[in-house]
Amino acid sequence: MSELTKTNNNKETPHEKGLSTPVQQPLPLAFINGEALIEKPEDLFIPPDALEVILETFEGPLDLLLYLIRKQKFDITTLPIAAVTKQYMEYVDAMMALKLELAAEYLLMAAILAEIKSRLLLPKRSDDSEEEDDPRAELIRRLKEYELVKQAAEDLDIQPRLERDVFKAHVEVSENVAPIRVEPDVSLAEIVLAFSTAMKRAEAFENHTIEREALSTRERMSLILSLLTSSEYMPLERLFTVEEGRAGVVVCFLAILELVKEQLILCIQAGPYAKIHVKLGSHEEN
Amino acid sequence: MKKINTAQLKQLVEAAIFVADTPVTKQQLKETVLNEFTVADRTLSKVINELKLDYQPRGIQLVEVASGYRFQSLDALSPWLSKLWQENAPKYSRAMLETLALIAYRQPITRGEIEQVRGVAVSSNIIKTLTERDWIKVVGHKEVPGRPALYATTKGFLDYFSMASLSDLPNAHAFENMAESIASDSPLKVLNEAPSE
Amino acid sequence: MKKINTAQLKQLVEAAIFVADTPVTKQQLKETVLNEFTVADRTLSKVINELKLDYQPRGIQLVEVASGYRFQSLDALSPWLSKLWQENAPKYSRAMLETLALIAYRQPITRGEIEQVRGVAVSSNIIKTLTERDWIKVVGHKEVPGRPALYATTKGFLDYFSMASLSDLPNAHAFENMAESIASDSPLKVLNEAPSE
Repeated sequence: MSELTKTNNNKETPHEKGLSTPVQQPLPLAFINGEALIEKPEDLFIPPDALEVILETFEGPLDLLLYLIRKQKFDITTLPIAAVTKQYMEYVDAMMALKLELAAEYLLMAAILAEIKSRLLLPKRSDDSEEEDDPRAELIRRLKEYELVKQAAEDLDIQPRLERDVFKAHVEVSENVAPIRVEPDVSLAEIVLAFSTAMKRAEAFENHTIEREALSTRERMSLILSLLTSSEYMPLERLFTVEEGRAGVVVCFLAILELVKEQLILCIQAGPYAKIHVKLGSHEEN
Repeated sequence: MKKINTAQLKQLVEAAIFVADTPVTKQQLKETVLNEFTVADRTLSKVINELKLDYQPRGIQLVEVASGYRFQSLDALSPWLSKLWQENAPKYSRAMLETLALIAYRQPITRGEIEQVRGVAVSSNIIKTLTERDWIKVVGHKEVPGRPALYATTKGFLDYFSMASLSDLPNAHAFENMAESIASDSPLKVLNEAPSE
Repeated sequence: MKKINTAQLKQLVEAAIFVADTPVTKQQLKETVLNEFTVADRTLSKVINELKLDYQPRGIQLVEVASGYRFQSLDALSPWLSKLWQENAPKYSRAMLETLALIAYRQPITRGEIEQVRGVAVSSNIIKTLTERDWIKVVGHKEVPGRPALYATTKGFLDYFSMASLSDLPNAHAFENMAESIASDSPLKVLNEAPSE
């Protein structure tokens, strides 16, 4: 009770930490209604929520043991097992009495403590030439290891962290930055092969053979189509180029005939021997 | 309200504009990062102007846009900065190559005609991709019901494959024979004869 | 390959680090924004060092984290800068931090091993949250019955905590020494074998 009162007046930060400074002050066991609860009041009524808070405050039996050791200013390396066990059992019993859902790990630790205690009580056999292992060694190792992890977690928590201590600086790109898209390379051979495959497949599935026309004619058909509009007529001769020679004129003429046949272009002649004009086949309004 | 010296104010304003998710106005700065300090409007404007000048010789600039102040990269650096977002388009599918081949060899051709030869529908995506790459274009419409577009290859297509005209396109028949004669198991050798792009 | 003068190089590197969505390495800079220039490694390092110095008195800093260089706000400004956001940064439970610390210091480590050290079960939720935050990942399976997953931290973890490598972990040395002194059969020595990211 006296310890509880004392700590309530203690204005120092309750969670001073550090491996180097073992225990200068009692650590609060839990906070209830904002008040630090330092120790289970022995003879008084224990508020059930206090123990619930205890369960939430400790990360497990090792954490609780470490707390007890620090609170009693025990030396972790000599670990007075009887005293520690007694204290530990008091908390566990209290929590069990209140039927709080106690993790199995707490009971397992109780069993470990009891076992160590009993082994220490057994008289050592004189014929043991080899030094017997200290039954506390493993527990001490675990406690030290856990204390280290606890410290590491605290150190990690104060490490500068994005979104809390530091924030990413980001800068917009100026408006004229556009993502670059690299188009795949295609070889001419791929196109030729693709054409062969498509044609062979078509021939295999259909009975009629697809006529092959001179490419130059088809190219000229495209060219003529892109020269013409559907609104204006163009004199036919403008489609021919003298520089191309006879062959060029023939190709051009064949292309025009083909386009007329497919009704892609319209040819008109006002009268005999008049100039022929062409335009794109226009869509008749119905 | 606390006082803040100009140097600290400048650091804070600078950092705030940098880390904010959107451009920030002076008003927003005063309501957030500066809300516990007494800062005259004049002082804030002065600090922002100083920052603008500080960054003038640098790769990024402090600019005022409609919704406030923000840092943005120097216009002149855009051609290189764009490379940060470079993406490689996936390789063309067989459907894409066949469509392109049919347009090349059989132009002008409608989508329906391509579908007839290929026996399957031509997806709009293929036409779109080839159009965007400036390899094909619509050269007219066929005067049949629906007036379907007629596709042809472009000058860009010829340029890509280093051809002066479509008559440079290998004769598909001859090509096939050649391919077969080289080696039945290694049709890839033919690739050597394709113009290296 | 073109030449680029140091002033231009500095502007370009500065802008690139600023506009990139994630931290960028020297290698990435060379493969993207600098890919058409001849830039010696030494020159690039020199320019980056100059930038670090340029920004030292400013509200933001150029830092190197695990996945590269990035600009971030000055640590000391966080009390005011955090006012830019309505929500506070998430707090992490002791259980989560202890689990993360164990994975960081003792990777690769199984869940069972974490539970052994902590003396309590590790909830699946913690592993899930840490994985979803991209702070930890499964790097393999231990060849013991059940083949439990082996966890390690990611670059994302180092980036988030502003570290360039695992050796930047606070007290990495103390942890290592202490671990060794505890017991010879202790599995703590694994720290040495942790992959240096």
